[in-house]
Order: sequence, then C-alpha cells, then structure tokens
Amino acid sequence: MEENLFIITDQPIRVEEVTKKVESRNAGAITVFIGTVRELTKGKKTLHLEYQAYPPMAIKMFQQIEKEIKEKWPEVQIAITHRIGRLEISDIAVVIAVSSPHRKIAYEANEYAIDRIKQIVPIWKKEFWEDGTAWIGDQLENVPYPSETPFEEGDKHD
Amino acid sequence: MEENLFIITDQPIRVEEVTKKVESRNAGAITVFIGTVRELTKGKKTLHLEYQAYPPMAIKMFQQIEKEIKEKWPEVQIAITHRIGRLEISDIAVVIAVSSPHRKIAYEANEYAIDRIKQIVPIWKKEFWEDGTAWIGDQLENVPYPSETPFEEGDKHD
Amino acid sequence: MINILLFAQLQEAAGHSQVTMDASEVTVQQVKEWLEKQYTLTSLHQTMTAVNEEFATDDTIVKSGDTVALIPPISGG
Amino acid sequence: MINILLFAQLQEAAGHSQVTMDASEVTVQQVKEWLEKQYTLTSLHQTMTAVNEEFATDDTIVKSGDTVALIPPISGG
Repeated sequence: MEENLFIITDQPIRVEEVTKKVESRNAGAITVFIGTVRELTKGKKTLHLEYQAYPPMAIKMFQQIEKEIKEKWPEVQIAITHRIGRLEISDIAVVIAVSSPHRKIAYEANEYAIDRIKQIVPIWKKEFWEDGTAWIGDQLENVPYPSETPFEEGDKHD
Repeated sequence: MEENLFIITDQPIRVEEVTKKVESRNAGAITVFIGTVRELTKGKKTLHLEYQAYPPMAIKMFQQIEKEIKEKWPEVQIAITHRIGRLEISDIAVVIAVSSPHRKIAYEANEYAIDRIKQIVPIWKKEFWEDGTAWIGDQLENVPYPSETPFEEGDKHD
Repeated sequence: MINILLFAQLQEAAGHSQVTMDASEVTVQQVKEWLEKQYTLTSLHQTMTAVNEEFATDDTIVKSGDTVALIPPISGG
Repeated sequence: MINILLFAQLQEAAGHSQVTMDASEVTVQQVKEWLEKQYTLTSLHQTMTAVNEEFATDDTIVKSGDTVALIPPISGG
C-alpha cells in the first residue's frame, strides 16, 4: 500500500515520518525544510498562530507541485505534511522532504516546493498578538488582507 | 551546559538530535541536509562504504565553517554530525541542520556548509564494489587518488 | 444548488464556513455578487476562487452541485 | 620527535596510521621526503598537510612535539 505523500493534519508533525517517505537506495541527498512558528517578526511578538486549510484542494495543489518538480527533476521524490489548527511558538507548521541522487537538485527542488506552497496551496494563517489578530496573506502582495487590526506584514518563515 | 554542535561519531546518526540543536524561538526556518549512501553511481554498484576521519581537525574545520557562515549570515545557527566507520546503502553519513529567521538564508547557508565540508574537512571515504575498492578524493580534482583499481569518479551524494 | 466555501477572514466576516446559493447555472462573478449582497462582505472582486477544487476565473460557469471556494490571499508554509 | 599521522590510502600504503620522525626542526617538505623514502610512498608532493590541526604548506617549519598530518584528497559529506 502506498503511503500518503501529502498530508494536512491537526496533529504535531514528526519530521522523521515525512523524511522516511522519500528514502531510497538511489538517493544520495535528502533535504528537509521545517517551517516553525517564529516569535518575533519585525519586533512584533506573536503569541500563537492558527492555520486553516481547504484540505482536498490543498492536497491537489501539493500533487500539482510534485508534478511540476518531476517535470523539472525526474529523479526527485517529495513528501509534504502541513499542520493546521492552533500552533505555539517553535511548533512545526510544515515539513517538506525531498530526495535526489544529487545534492544540488535536492536543495533546488525543496526551495521550489516551499515557494510554490506559498503561491498556490489554500492554507491560511491567523496571527494572534497582544493587541489584536489578523489573517496574513502573502499570495497577492505580501501584506495582510484587510481584516482586523493591526495590519502587519508577516510571514513566520519567509 | 552547551551541547556539542559538531560531532564525529561511529554510531548511527539520529536526525532529530542534530535538528534539535538549532531550534530557537526566533527561527522560522530549519533546513536539514541528510547525506545518505547511494547504491548506484554512474551505473556502478556500491556494496558498502567506509569513512575515516581525523577527528580533532575535522571538528576544528566544522567550527571554521560555522565562523564563515556567521560572518555571512549572523542569525544562522548550525549543527553538523558526520559518521565514520562502515556504512551500508541508505545509511546516513552526514546531517547538517541550519536554522534562520528566514528561509532563503536557511537553504543558502546549508548548501554552503556541505560545499565547504567537501573542501576542507579531513574525512575520507572508501568505496567497496564487487570488483575492488578505492579511496575517493574530491578535494583536488574530483577523481579518486591513485590507489587500488578500479578508478572511478564518485561521490555518493554530490 | 451551488455549494460555497468560505475561509479565513471571509468565513469570519460572513459568520459561515459554508453557504448554499439557489441557482442552476451562474458565473463565478455572479456568485461573488450574490455573496457580497447576502453577507455584506467587502468587495470580492480581487478574491481568487476555485470551482470543484481547481482555480477558476470570474467567468467560469458554475452549475448546480458544483462547489465554489472563495480563496482569500493564502499564507501557508 | 615529530608525530606523523597517515590517513586513507596513505595509511594503507605505509601500513601505519601513525609514525614518528626523529628530528628537532624540519620543514613539511622534509617530512614528506623522509616518508617517501622510509615507507616507499608514491610522490607526496601534491599531498596537503596539516601541522597541529591547521593546514600547512611545504615550507612550514615543524618542531619536535608537533603533529604533522598528511591529508590525501578528502571525500567527506
């Protein structure tokens, strides 16, 4: 039975479970990206975050990213898990594991994946500060959509 | 007590132990490079490998790499563990963990580290094939030093 | 009947994560206009949409049984 | 007495991982020449060296008590 390479979960992410999915006798290099919740963005203190997703479409978009990567780098294998719900500082929001026979491509494909996630995967992040909350939007112009105050540019691991 | 950020060990490497050393409330991105033993290099089948190191100097060179990285990217934290002794296919030879507030730098610094390891850290790899063995040398010209036959260009995760 | 999914700030502004529009064939543009009026949402004309989990444009045709998702600026990763 | 460390193919060729040279002050170049003669090693003139764990050149001075390491092409990572 094939494992699920792409997962949206409300449970803590175990990095090695994601990494294991891309292991192969033919891989010489595995790169892993771990996106964690950062406390400070431009001096402003985040208390915690909340992620929301549109899961079936998010999974489709992860598969779309895999397809794009396989077209560019046929030997690459990729697995992605993204967490949703409430996350505290230092919690892991996303893990991307990429394997490749050669290391240069493992770095490139991994960075390509996170860039594309931020463009096309329907997942949203809400920041909670001491003085307010906001849904953060990077997709159009890297500033939050108008919602509650305060407005703050932000990306916990840009 | 401070953990050792740079380790040479003859025991299997646990990825999360290396990653944990660079975690920080101010990190938004952690990149991990896992170098594994690849079975095939240009169609030639590796049976197993053996790594040898000059440990005290290797640790000094890891610290040198950290110094170079902190000069380029002051906010980066880095930890490296390299295994020595006999390794089988898919075993982990090296783990590099890098954290940074921003993801672009986490990728760049990690790739810088593996490139520098291959240039200045005194660690040697011996390939065992069905028809012979050879110490592989990348440092000068990316071909094995003259030793036993067969001569074969090789780098298990280049 | 068209299923409409709302996320993030749109979900909070409308007070619903899912609503239905009683129509048999409309454009995405018409769905947006209906939502703006029905739930007094701020202008949706720049908001991206997906129809049946694929990105769509304002002139994409939506039929009864389809699911339209309003996708405010995303911030995953 | 100078401590000399040999690694990888040099260690195998010499049959030793560590040897000592009875000298009080020599250059790295002289250490290499002594090794070539003593252990019939192939030419070491392109081999890198470290003195007390720092990379050195052929004209680096080595004194009694120092450690010279012969560093054949590396292949870590």
